[in-house]
Amino acid sequence: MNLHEYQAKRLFAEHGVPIPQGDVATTPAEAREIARDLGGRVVVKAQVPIGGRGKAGGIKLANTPDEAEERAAEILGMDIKGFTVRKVLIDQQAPGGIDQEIYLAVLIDRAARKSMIMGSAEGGMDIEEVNEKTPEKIFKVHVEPAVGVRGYQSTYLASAMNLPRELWRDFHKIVAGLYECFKADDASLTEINPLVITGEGKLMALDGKMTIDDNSLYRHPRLGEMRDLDEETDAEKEARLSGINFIQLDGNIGCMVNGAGLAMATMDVVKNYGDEYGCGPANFLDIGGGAKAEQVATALRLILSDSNVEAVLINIFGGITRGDIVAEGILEALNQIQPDVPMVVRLAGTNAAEGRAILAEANMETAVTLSDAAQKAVAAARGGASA
Amino acid sequence: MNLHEYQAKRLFAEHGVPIPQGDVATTPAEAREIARDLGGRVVVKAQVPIGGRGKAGGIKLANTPDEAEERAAEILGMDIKGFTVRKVLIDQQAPGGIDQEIYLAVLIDRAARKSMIMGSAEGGMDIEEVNEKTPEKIFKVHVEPAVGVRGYQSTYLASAMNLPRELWRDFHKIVAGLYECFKADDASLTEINPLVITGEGKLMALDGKMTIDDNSLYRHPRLGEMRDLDEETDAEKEARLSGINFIQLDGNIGCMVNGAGLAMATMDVVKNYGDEYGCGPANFLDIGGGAKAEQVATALRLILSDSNVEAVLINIFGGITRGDIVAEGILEALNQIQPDVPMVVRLAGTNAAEGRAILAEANMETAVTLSDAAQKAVAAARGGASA
Amino acid sequence: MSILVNKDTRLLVQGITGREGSFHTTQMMEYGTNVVGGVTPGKGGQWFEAAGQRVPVFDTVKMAKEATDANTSLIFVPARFAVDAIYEAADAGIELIVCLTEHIPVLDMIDARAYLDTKGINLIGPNCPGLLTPGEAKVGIIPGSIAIPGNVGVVSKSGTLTYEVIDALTKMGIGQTTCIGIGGDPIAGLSFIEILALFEDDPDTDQIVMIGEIGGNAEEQAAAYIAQYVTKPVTSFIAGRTAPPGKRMGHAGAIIEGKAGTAESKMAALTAAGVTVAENPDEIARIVAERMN
Amino acid sequence: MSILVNKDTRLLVQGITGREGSFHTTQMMEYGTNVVGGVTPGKGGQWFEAAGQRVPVFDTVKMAKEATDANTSLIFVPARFAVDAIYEAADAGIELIVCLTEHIPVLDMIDARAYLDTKGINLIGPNCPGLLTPGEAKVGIIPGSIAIPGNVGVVSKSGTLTYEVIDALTKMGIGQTTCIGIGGDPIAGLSFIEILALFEDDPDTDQIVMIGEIGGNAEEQAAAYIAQYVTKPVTSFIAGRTAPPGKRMGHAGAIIEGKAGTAESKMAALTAAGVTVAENPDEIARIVAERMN
Repeated sequence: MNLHEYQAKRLFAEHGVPIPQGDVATTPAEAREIARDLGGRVVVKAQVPIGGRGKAGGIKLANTPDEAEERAAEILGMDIKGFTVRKVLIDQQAPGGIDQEIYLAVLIDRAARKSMIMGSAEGGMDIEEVNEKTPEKIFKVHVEPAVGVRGYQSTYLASAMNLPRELWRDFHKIVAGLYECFKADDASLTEINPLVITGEGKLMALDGKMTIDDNSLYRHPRLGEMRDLDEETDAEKEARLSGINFIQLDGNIGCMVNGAGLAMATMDVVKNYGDEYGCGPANFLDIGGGAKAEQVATALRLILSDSNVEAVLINIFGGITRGDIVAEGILEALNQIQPDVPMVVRLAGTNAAEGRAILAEANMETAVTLSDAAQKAVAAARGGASA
Repeated sequence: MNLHEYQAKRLFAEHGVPIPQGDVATTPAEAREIARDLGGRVVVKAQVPIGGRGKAGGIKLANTPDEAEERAAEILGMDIKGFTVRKVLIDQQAPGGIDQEIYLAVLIDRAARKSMIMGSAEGGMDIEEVNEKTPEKIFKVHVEPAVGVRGYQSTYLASAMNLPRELWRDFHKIVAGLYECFKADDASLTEINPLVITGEGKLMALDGKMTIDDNSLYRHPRLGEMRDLDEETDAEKEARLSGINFIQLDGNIGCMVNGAGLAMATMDVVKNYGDEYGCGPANFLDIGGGAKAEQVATALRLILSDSNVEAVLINIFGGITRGDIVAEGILEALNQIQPDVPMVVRLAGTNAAEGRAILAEANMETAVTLSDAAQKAVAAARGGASA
Repeated sequence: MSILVNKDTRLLVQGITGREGSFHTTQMMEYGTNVVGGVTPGKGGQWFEAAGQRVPVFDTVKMAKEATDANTSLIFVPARFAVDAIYEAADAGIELIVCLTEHIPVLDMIDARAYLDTKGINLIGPNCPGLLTPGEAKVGIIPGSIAIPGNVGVVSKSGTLTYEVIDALTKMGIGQTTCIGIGGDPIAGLSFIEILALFEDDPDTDQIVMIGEIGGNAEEQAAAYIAQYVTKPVTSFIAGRTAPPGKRMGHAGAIIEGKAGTAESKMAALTAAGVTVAENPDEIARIVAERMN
Repeated sequence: MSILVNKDTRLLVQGITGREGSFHTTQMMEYGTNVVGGVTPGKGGQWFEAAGQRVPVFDTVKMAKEATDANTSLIFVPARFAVDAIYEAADAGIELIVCLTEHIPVLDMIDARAYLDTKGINLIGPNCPGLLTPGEAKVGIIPGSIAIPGNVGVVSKSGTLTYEVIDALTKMGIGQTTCIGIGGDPIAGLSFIEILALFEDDPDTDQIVMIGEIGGNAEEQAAAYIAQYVTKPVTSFIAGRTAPPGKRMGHAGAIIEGKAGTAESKMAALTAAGVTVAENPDEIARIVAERMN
């Protein structure tokens, strides 16, 4: 789960990371009021959980409350990479201006199996670009699980990044705070870009990004409440609530599969056979184990809520659950939903033949291999398109 | 630093350990008032940092506020193993009486180099006695530093101690809380004896004992403030404040030594040669490095504040600091203090001969070996006793 | 022969009395796995009965280990208790821990894996289907009916996709030494490399099938390892070529982050290491079969 | 020959610019110890000058290690920063860490020692005088002037009591291979047993002197080890026979708790293991000398 900038920064601040004074507005009038209360010059920032807001025109300066209102009016309602801006953050500008921009983040290094702190004096820009062009300007330290962040690690980063020595102590507090926040809130990323040295010679986190591990939300109820429901489609929400893994894509063949790996493989095979005809997977969908009628019905509704879908491929491997039971569940669900696009069902595994027989008897199109199923689904979609 | 029972229990309670309602009184009238506010029957408990209070008559039951006042009057001012009772804890008696007494503690297992949780269903009595007679009734689990206390560890203890299953969850909270308290406050011991099952079927910590690691007090200012200054002699306090390690013993030969190991060895040798004449060390005293005039003077004052002292043995190994410098410091200090008991100085190490020459010139009795010094000190003490 | 689990496996099931735990323990006992006991805190002293046998239930793994001398433990407990269960098995001296539980927070797994490493204990999973040595031991939920003994080692991050491959091999008469799902979480126990090393050393394994997916760089690391140390032929498939960056495909680890973790990178690395990479998963059995001749 | 420190020691001093650190670094350099650099955060780029040489100061041990290839680090920093300094040296790949700092909280040392053990790094101390291999390297504060090269290994929990014994040996013309103060804290680095094993293996060490004190059971463990593994003669003294129970005699570890940790128990165990236990410390040199003949 990605937090908004203002949420991330507030969490950082709980662990002693200095952030600009500011507040969130949902209307231009509110923006004006906040700017007036803050006094001085502000920056108006679109709150969408995606990078590249600046380039998209989602971040603008304002010298007066009037200007803040105008800029907020411009930004609110904008579409940035598919996200509608519903909130803007009004922050005080860095006091005395910005002398230097630094990059600082805590993330998980899967290869090392540790958390990692990453710093660069080349802040403010896309860190992946820095990493590609001048990797020697990025410094990394790993956090030993049994040890935590230690003073010498931030000293190393500060020394390597050549930060002014008089700021090392404050920098250590920010590094320790950012890691504490990462750890306390089960983040997979806490990032400050830029961490600036203000004209007054202080460190301040001007931007913030934070990703929370969904699996940890049971122990962080208040973080769960930070989820921005506006950023979720109705289908995604329904999927989340019914425990189905569902991700909308832009193809025309709906896929319903049990198991994430098999779901990805099914998408790949659909694309393999469909690409030359402009066909591809419309979604990733893992219905989990069992494939009971109710789950299948919910999954079908999710898939069909996308009007681009021209055919549906159901691919179920019967393991512990027998194929004939699965087939009956599918028929029951189809009976409920009555879909108006062609369906191809591929059953494999335990009692697959029996299952396919049940489906064939109900006039369903079935397949034995995954390749066969994908080819049939592509044909059905093309038939549907030309129909 | 040993805490009082009431201090220990309050700290336990901060970590979710259930304790009886109660408060501390320094006068019988206060005791009456507390008992009245608590209602019902109470127990009046002497607050001295030493075991065996019950046998010494320092713990008494009271059924009414009047009785509480009487019992408090009896206990306040008592001497228990050298400690004058200045405070009593007035606790509610366990609701419904006591069904079972359990022992539970967290301590440091030096041999395993880990913290250890120890539990026994034989609570209420001296655990060392249980350990000697029926060691199989004590159950132990070690806490892995990188892991902390886990549910399965308290499950093991509860199962091994045969606690009622309906209390396992509460027992786990108490185990976890007691360890948390141990860790958070840098204790070397947190002990509940007894942890009782009340007549109402609840777990409750009736007594509490806690020892804090003195070396950690810099990061626990509030614990440092809990030190009971009444429990310290003036000499011990002066020693603590001047960074001298000083422990009063009951012999007649004062010892001033640089280094804790050498100080113990000096005491041992004094006893070796003096025992047959009724002479022994009057104290442990490590003046630390250097032996500068001011430290020596303070140490001498501490030693001479004990009227039993009939001779003083100064034993200094000159290592980095040269023996002649040490000798001059000693003479300067003696000049300030003008002690009226005989003194023997033994210097060894770098420039020891030069140092001894300086002292001999000032008519001090000197010695070359530690055995020689101890024998001279014993002779001096005996001479002093017969003078 | 086989790797990790076999006739000598003395299996303990943590969470044996739960719904999933009891169902799958029954399946394992029916398969012939040597289940020696189970653990459910507060249910010590009960018995678990299945397949005409009964095994004791204990309050803790320590007690179970002392009574049964179990060497392997299978964890079937909910996510919020699963990490404790891993530590418990480790502290009790279990040698191989298999954790099926999904949705364990990743920072918990970082700590747990680091701890297990200091003790030299092997973990499979979490969020995995477990292991199956056909005809000897089923430790997990891989359906016993789809596998037969043979000479192909199968290792995979996936569940049902693996079953597909096993099923296809079996249908062509090709049996398996051991089939292992290592799980698709970002931080897990034994990785491809460690399993590849075991298969390489297993005299009965002649070929290896390795099924990867997007996310992380375990497949690239495996490719480097194969190039240097693995002499047996390896056939592979990487799921997720059509997955867009930044979207998590079910498994917590299956996500393309920036330029890292793409299927292309993994396929290229494997191909360069001499691995045959199938375009579709149903090609795998055919490739393996061709190699048999 | 010698153990742990010698001519190949490449020493780093953490806290080199502090009062104690600079004084003793000067002493070590004058003694001829190969000091290759120092660390003080915020003073990287400066130089430390003594004994007609100068060595660089770095901000971190990592940087110092990279520049100087130090293999040993001596810690001279205040108690509240000392544990960080130990972790820093360990993480930078230092092989032997010597920590002189006293008053480190014991729970910090439990964590630190457990961590060092997982990395296989040796620690001496804390709260110790360090090591001295006469004529080769002085790593700590044991006065160089009182020792001469020879064939007796000395290990002790104490500081000045050890100097006494070394001084007495030297005065009788008996030299030392290496003298080591392991410190008197409850939880420390290398213990008697590990040092005894090193002396046993050192071909130039012919006799061992071991000075213990009340508290803990390290001396009893050492006795058991000696009985089984040490063939060289050991002479011992245990300080604290007159110490009353429950009172800490200076060292954080020197305390008799209940019935554990008494001098009697330690002396009995050592005697039973064939160790000659001296009544007074000034007997030790005489006993060792007699054995020379």
